[in-house]
Amino acid sequence: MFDISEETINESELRKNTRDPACGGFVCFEGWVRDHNQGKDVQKLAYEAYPKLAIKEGNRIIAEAMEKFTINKAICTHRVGMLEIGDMAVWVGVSAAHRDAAFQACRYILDEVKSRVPIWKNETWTDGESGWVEQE
Amino acid sequence: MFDISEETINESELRKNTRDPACGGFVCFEGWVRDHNQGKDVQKLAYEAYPKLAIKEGNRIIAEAMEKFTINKAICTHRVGMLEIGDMAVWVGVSAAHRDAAFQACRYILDEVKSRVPIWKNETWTDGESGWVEQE
Amino acid sequence: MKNITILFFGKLKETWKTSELKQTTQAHTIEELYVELLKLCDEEPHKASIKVAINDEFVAWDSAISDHDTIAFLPPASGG
Amino acid sequence: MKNITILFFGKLKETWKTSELKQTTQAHTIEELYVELLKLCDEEPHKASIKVAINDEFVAWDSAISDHDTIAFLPPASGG
Repeated sequence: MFDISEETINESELRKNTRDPACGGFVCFEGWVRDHNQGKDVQKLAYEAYPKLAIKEGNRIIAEAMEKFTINKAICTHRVGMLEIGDMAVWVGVSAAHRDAAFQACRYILDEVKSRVPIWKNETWTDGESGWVEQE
Repeated sequence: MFDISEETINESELRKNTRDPACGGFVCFEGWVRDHNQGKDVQKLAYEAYPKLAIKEGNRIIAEAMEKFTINKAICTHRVGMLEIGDMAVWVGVSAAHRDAAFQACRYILDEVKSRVPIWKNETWTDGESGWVEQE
Repeated sequence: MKNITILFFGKLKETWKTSELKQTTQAHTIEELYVELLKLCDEEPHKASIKVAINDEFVAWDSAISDHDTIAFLPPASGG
Repeated sequence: MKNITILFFGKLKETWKTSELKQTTQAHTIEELYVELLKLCDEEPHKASIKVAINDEFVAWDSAISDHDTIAFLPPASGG
């Protein structure tokens, strides 16, 4: 399941919903707001989403991952709104019988979400300027 | 840091020590005892280690990962002794500025630990028999 | 004539200086609508990188526009 | 003559029916010691898959044995 959240990402809840000890393996990724990006000092940032389309596209990606890889559960949540340095921006977790599938699916979901889900990052730098961030 | 543990793996403690929100990304892997393996129904299992050599070799692997990949922190703990179905057998966590390095290092540490660290699995199957498990 | 709603996201909000437009258009496709909209902005955006949606679904540039549609122009995603 | 301690791990404990042996040996290398030890087991193990250690460090099969060394024979790891 894919979701966007305007509140702090509740990763212990997400972990509880994704982990499945009957499975054998669990891989998760957490992405945090760094204090620098593309050579600039970041003070804070905002993620803007096109919510309905973001949730549809995110769930399409999860469905693709379930299809492509032999996995049991996959969950991804992306934060939107104003974030401070150190806040969690994205969380991806996958449970699977084998580690290969768990790693590959987690990576696939993260990469596809970053490139396809309509969410945009607007950084405010320490010099007071702000701007929309192009993909790295 | 690599360690072996005769007690339940305290993953919240390990996460706390590995995660570093200044880093940008965190990847972790959890491996649990499954109720089946290589076509047999598993009731429980025991991991036996050569402790001194296991800790040396595990820390060598962590050092290699720090060298090979641009990562900030890497921790791995492997459980030894008697484990029940659903118990955590191994935990690997990596923090890094970029997701690529975090995924690759986590995978590297897991694969190398499984193949190089002197730990052996003895399974007890539901038919009452038990035996040493060869690598998959 | 069709009455439509146009949504701009990310840096395209700056290009068109708005996030939402209510518009009456004769355009048959998003392609034609885009050409109309170019008159409203000072600097032409990099069209090849823009994705378009109708009523909350990604569609092709040559998709037909219907009365009361919501058309969205999306710059490349930069989440994660 | 050297007095050494020999450790067996995993399934090699079953091969030699013990996890630890105190032995007196004339062997100069682990290779030679291994040949001596084969007399104690019914079935020859798959030598190519065995790793050897002296005093808690992996070493090569042709490594020299010294008095009071602890020699370990390790089957392939199966952790994780």
